[in-house]
Amino acid sequence: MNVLYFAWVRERIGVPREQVDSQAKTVTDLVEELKAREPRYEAAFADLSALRVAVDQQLTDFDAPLDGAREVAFFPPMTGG
Amino acid sequence: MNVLYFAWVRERIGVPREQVDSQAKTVTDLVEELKAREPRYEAAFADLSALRVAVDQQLTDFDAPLDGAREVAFFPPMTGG
Amino acid sequence: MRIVVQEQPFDLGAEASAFASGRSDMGAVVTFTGIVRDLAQGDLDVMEIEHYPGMTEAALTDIANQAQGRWDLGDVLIIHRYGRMAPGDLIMMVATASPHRKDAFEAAEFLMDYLKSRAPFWKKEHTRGGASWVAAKDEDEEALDRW
Amino acid sequence: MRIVVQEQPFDLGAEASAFASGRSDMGAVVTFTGIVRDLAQGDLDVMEIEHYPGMTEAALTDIANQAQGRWDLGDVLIIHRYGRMAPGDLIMMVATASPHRKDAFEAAEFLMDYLKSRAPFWKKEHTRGGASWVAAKDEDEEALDRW
Repeated sequence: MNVLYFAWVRERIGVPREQVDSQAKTVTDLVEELKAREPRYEAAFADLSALRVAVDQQLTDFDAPLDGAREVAFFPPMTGG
Repeated sequence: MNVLYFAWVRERIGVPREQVDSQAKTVTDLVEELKAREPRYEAAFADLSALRVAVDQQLTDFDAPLDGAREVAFFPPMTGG
Repeated sequence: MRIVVQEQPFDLGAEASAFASGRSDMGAVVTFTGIVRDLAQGDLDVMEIEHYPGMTEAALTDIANQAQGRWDLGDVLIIHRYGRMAPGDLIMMVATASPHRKDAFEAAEFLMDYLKSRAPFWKKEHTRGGASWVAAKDEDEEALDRW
Repeated sequence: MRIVVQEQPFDLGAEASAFASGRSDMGAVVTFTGIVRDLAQGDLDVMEIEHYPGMTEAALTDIANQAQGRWDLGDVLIIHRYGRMAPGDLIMMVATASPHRKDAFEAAEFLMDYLKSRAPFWKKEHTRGGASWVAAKDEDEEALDRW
């Protein structure tokens, strides 16, 4: 699936998007897989309460299932307007 | 003093303003003097709850004193905006 | 603060644009525009607005001063027309600028609520069937209670 | 309904004027405009706004649809920029048209509250001293509770 990062999450991980092969069942599972990879993921996902997630461009929770998901995005709370 | 009429009060009385010599102490006294004059005043002032009054261009009540007042205006509730 | 009472039309676009420009100290601008509505029957020909010259300007200035006392406002604009207008014509506008969106919104609503019931304007609707003065609405008077 | 997400500046005057014109069925138009504020220190050079192409448009459309479901609205406009802006530049605007001023005001406030915390935009402030992401405010999240 495509994994996207925005704002300081993007800066900490160092790329705006990447293709990830994963069998993760939920967003939390995916986060754990990523954190196990490299310290930069560990740093970006250190405090999940400071993050938001969208699956297929819909805001959702970290316990959301990933069955059939094509795009998962991680970012800080939004500051538009 | 100058007495001004607006909207349907003006239409019922037939003039937009007139000079009135009066010793009325309050707005209510002035209204009673006017009502005693002619039926058109009686008609205009029949229901005071449907009227508003300003003394010297300040909204006020019918029991307001008229000492030194130069301008009294009668009109229906406002409908601006 | 700018208060304008005039018979001729005003240019909403130019006013809104000028009001919002150069405000790097104000993050939020709210405008309200009142437009002549056609009646349900669709036969309004002319909306005529009468006002009380002198008192109108004083009442609008007083309302704007009250708003500036209650909210953190950088600027206030009120424009209100009188005379004869057609359906779709702009009757009036208010604009508020504030560092905070909540203040800009609340102040604009306050201005409108007071202006509706406390500024000396009266509307008369002219239709094919005749002319009649618009009655004040209880809900407009009640709207003042929240301030 | 019109939803615009673009990098280039927009013309508030032209947009407000076009939005309010020809609306003899709508008596009330409210606009909100967001402007880049300089920081207290007065040293903001650039406000940079990042967004999530695709999701942004979907989120704004969803917010506008919710507003149209909850209030009596004739039309809704949302314009939001991304990219680099200077203090005083216009960031975004919303506009609502309704037969009733209360609906126009409430819907515009609702749009702003949701847009602030639920549309995928992120602000970064560039100053002489460096650059930092703007933190979300608790009060913006709490503002959603009233709807």
